[in-house]
Amino acid sequence: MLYREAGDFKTSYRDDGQTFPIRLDRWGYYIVLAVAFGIIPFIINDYWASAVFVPFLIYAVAALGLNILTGYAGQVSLGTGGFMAVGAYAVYKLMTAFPDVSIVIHILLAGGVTAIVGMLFGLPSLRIKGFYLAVATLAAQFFLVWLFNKVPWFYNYSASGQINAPERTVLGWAVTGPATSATAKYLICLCFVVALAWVARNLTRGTLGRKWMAIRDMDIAAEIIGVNPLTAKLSAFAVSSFFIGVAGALLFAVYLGAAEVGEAFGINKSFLVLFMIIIGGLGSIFGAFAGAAFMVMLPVLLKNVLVGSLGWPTDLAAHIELMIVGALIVIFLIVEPHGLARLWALTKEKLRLWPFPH
Amino acid sequence: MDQLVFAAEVFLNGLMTGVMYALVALGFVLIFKASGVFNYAQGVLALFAALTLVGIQQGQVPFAHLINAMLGTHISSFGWTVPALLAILLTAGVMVLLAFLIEKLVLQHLVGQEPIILFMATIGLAYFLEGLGDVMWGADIKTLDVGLPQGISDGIEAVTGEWFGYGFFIDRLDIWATIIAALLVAALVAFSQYTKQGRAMRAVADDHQAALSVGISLRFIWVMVWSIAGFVALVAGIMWGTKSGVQFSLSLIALKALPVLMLGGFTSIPGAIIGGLIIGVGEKLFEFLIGPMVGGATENWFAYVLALLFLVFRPQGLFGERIIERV
Amino acid sequence: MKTKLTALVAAGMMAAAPAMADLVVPNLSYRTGPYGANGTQYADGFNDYFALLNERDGGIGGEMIQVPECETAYNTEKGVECYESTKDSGALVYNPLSTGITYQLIPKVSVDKKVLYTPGYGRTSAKNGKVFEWVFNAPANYWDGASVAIKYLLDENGGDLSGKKVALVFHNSAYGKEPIRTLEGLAEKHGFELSQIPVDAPGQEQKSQWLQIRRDKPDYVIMYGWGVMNQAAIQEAANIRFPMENFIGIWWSGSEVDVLPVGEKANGYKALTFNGVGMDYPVYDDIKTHLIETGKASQGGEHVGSVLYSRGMYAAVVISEAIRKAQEVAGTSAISPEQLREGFEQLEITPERLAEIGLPDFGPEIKMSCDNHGGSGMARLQQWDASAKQWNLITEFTEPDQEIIAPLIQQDSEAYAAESGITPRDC
Amino acid sequence: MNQLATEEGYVTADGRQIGGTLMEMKNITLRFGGVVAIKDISFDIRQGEIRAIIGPNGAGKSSMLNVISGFYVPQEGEVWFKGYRRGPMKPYEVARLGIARTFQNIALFDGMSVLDNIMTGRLNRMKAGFLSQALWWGAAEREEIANREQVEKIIDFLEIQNIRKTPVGRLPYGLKKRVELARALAAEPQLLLLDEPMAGMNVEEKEDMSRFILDVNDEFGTTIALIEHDMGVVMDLSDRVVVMDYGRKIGDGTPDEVRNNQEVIDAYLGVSHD
Repeated sequence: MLYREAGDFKTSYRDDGQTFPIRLDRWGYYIVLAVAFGIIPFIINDYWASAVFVPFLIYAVAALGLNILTGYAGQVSLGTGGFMAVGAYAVYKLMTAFPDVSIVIHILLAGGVTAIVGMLFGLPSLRIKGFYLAVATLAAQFFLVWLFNKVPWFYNYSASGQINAPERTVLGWAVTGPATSATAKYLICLCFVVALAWVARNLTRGTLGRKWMAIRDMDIAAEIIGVNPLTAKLSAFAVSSFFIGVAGALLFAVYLGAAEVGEAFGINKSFLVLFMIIIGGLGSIFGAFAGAAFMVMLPVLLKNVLVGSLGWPTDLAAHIELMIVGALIVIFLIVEPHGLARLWALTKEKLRLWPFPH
Repeated sequence: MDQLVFAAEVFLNGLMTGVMYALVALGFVLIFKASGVFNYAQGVLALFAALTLVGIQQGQVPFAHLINAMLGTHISSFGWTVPALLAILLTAGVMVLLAFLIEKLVLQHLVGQEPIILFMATIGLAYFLEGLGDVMWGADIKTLDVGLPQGISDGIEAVTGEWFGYGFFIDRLDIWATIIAALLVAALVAFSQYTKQGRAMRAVADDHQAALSVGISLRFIWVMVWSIAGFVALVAGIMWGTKSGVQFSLSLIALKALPVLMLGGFTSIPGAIIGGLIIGVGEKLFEFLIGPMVGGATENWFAYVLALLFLVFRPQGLFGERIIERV
Repeated sequence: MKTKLTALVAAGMMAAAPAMADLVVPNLSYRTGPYGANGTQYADGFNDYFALLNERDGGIGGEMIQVPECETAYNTEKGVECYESTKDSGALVYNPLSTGITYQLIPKVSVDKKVLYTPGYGRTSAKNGKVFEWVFNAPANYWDGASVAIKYLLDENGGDLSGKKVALVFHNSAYGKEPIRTLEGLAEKHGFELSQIPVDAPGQEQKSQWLQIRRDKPDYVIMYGWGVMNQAAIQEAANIRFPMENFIGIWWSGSEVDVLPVGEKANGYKALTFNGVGMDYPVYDDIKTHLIETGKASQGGEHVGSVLYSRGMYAAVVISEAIRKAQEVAGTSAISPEQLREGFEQLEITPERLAEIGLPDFGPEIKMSCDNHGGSGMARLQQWDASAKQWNLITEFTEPDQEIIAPLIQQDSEAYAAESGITPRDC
Repeated sequence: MNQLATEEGYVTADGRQIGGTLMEMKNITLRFGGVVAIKDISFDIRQGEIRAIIGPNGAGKSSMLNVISGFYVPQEGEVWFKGYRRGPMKPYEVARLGIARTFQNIALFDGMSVLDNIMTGRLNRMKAGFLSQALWWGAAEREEIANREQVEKIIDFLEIQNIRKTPVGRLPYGLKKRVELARALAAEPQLLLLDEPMAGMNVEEKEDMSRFILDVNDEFGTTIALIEHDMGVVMDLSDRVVVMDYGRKIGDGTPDEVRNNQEVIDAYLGVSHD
């Protein structure tokens, strides 16, 4: 009843083009922001931060990035893990080489480095399409992991090849290193997520976004109406890799604190983030968040229910968890191949018409 | 001179490894050709097949661990062993059943979806089967022995030793794998050329719509193709399982087959075989020649980079159909 | 409806917490994933020993021990989640059996004040208690292992390895790369030639590596592997007919699961170990009566007596002894992690004590102190008898070459201290 | 009755002034492997006129349109546009010269709304920098609003206001064709190419489309080249007609001239070619 657009007239194109044209949505958005910034930081503890919120926020950034490439520009990539590794190692090198520069700048620069690497590995997309491209991006995945494992310069010649994040502060608060509080971890990730989601929204609603989507929907037609496929695809790779690089930098510096490339940034990461955007919804900002939330929370939830509440042996629970995750993915695809975002949109559409069925 | 002899040995071993890769790639191609599905679960199918084979052979009780956990019992084995050949046949039966279930429960509901959705569904399937395999048969490492020989072939070592002054190492398992792969491909070709079902399969691969309009049941074809792919997975599972035991990592051989697919094209059986050979030889020779200079362990990425470079110059792969762009 | 669902989800996200009064020793295990087959046996041994103490003795010092298990799948992120979900429930000590997870936890435990016990794995330089206050890795570490292996080879060759070729086949990860510096130092000292042969995870395809070994004909091969890599390597070694008695694995490359699949041809393969193997220990009688027969053994006790089971049990033995010591020092049975740390630093496990708990000669003598968190570093060799399907101990506990290792540990721990801004404490 | 041929242009039957040459095709030959799709064809398109290319199936009309739009590069012959010879160009470069087109099998971007689809027509006019776009500040926002105003004019003109926000994938065929026309118009092209604009439409839709084409030509002065199957429509719409058959040009002139051309009649009545 309350959810209506009637009476909510737009008097300018500016209003019409805004992110949440329906008033109630706008309020919802402000409430979420208020809770995220005003309430959660005060009640969060280490467990909630480490098990749920921080990974969710970081993966949301990665999913936003991959969604730009795959969901908006239509280029399937399985190199996400490798690109996250670029971000992680870039931020590590920067942190240790210039300890006096702010970590925020380092993280952004790490994103920039990843953008360049991403463009490089995006070049084949001009010739290779579809699954061939997806498999081709695995070349980036495996090569980058090998490179970071092999060249000691990347891990400052440490004995084991592990990288450790030293302590860095923002406004006097430690955001990396062991002494970081749950609140600080959460807040720094939240700031990055909010800023980057806003940038992603801006880019996808404007000229660049239309170019990407045109290439995705029909590349030949896009080229004929004047889209240069080279710049469109490479810009998608660059922007996407920037996001993924930032996510990798946050994952290493803020969340894990220590990382080893093969373990932390292996092929499983690539698949995980791909799952997120498909379950969440391709080509949707909300979908990136929904997918990240789903894939981060589901295993924790299942584990707690199966082991914690039902008292099953952990191995059995882990195996059954695999089965449930797999089955859920299949069921999801059968029920709603366009992901949680579409499900959400359909619900809203129904609400808008409620109580009239059509 | 020594280098050359060594390189020749590496080359031969690369060919043999290539056959092993091709075995996995073959399963992908079969399914992709007939149903347009990029079946990521092929590697897990191989693992599942191998687990089932060992389980049947050793008379394991399926789901023993689950039953024990729920009922507090202590069952593990029926106490019998099944001869290898019979076990293989039974496992093939299980794979057919699995194909039927996959079609019934998954694919049937996804007809007409975009390829990426189908691809994702197979990833979900892979997770499910991995969990199922573990729950059914347990996660411990199992030894698979169906009587295939392993180890250096003395004959070849002696002969090459006489010729070059250095006896080549050729694994007898690899020789068997090559023979079996050849037989398998011959059987597949014969099947698709000379049987009614095979012809129907080819018709579907050529044109779904046209095949449907002449009364071929797509569902039957899908079940059949997945069964055959399941059987190919079983063969691959036997080979790889004999080589390095049956355990979780067996499913990761799928990753070795992907560059083969890129190179050979997703739709070509000869492509899978030639692609496998090129990748096998390429990565072994690269590791031999360049590996020592860059610190080794290049094999994981080299195959992909080779395939990538190749694709940049020939986007449709070795034997893939040429893409003509139209407006 | 929506709020109900949210509440349900929120409730599900909360980990179930054990009752606070007991001694909590979480078992961060992995029974799934690429290394699940190895992790399962270790976790069983770890669980069973504590279960035995509970059943037979009513815990330690009258306090029952709780061992909540959490599956990490050898994945660092899940490891962190497991750590966070258990740490507030009074957990005393962690033993994640993963070098990757250990590296994650090292900085965290010093903030949260938890003990991290990593026998035979983890960060080698954690032996330096001045820098790593909360981490213990007795009785031996990766570098000790490399040194003991070389010492054994020296003995075999009458004390002279000059001109010999030794190849290191290693898991191409942080773990596998650990022994390289030690071996390089030893190579220089003893004049043997070291070649490095990395194997990428998971490592079921090692043909290139073993063709190289066949061409180069090293006199000895040392392996640092884990999971399927072990058996694939032993299989390939058998395939090229590399003499098994010249092939030595680190303790993580020497369990039944590594050799059994290879069958007869694995006969003679050697591996390091720092714990005893087999069923010839009195403690197993107790395990049989108190656990197996009552159905309380982990997984029905199917792995009892295996190498990895024994090692998991050994870790539990050391932890329980440290708890005992801590109770004694603190004068209370309900100890805190800080008190447990004290217990570890004053821990002394003598051969007599081992015999007393039914495990004579099961492990080396351990004596820790404020600056030595790694014990003596002693290890011994075992050899696989394929026909009897059992491991036999073939040497006594051997001291590693501290002359090489000590400076390396000093150097690496100081580098860590500088990087993390830690001032080493005085001992 | 011959109005053709002065360089200054000519006046059509309904009294419109047609300008000089906008595009000229000189001796175009296009081959696919061994198949000759277009054989030595020359013709011109003049400023402001509606030029049709007709012919039976397989005559090479679509290939000709693809040559004009730069998607195919002919093996022989010259393409002149606005007085310059056009070398081999990428399709998107051709678009930037001021040539827009529609497609026979509708090439809309199905995942986007009608409005976004039409906005893509103006992509080449949007110049805001990356940073401005990312922050949605300054040039990007101004540009978006300015171009949106233009697009709204076209939406009004083509009477598709009520489907503005609908995803294109959900539209019926006739409307899709109209949206495609809108997208092409949004680019404000000098030359508009229409590939069978009325294929598959019913009579009513055809009438609508014809009206839009005439209005576009009339109101914006856009030069239009179109391919069409339906002879009746073509004859009513166009000022001059090129007739192709088997890759050759068999007629060129006003609709009346073409209608009386014996070769054209034969081609359409299906006189055998051997």
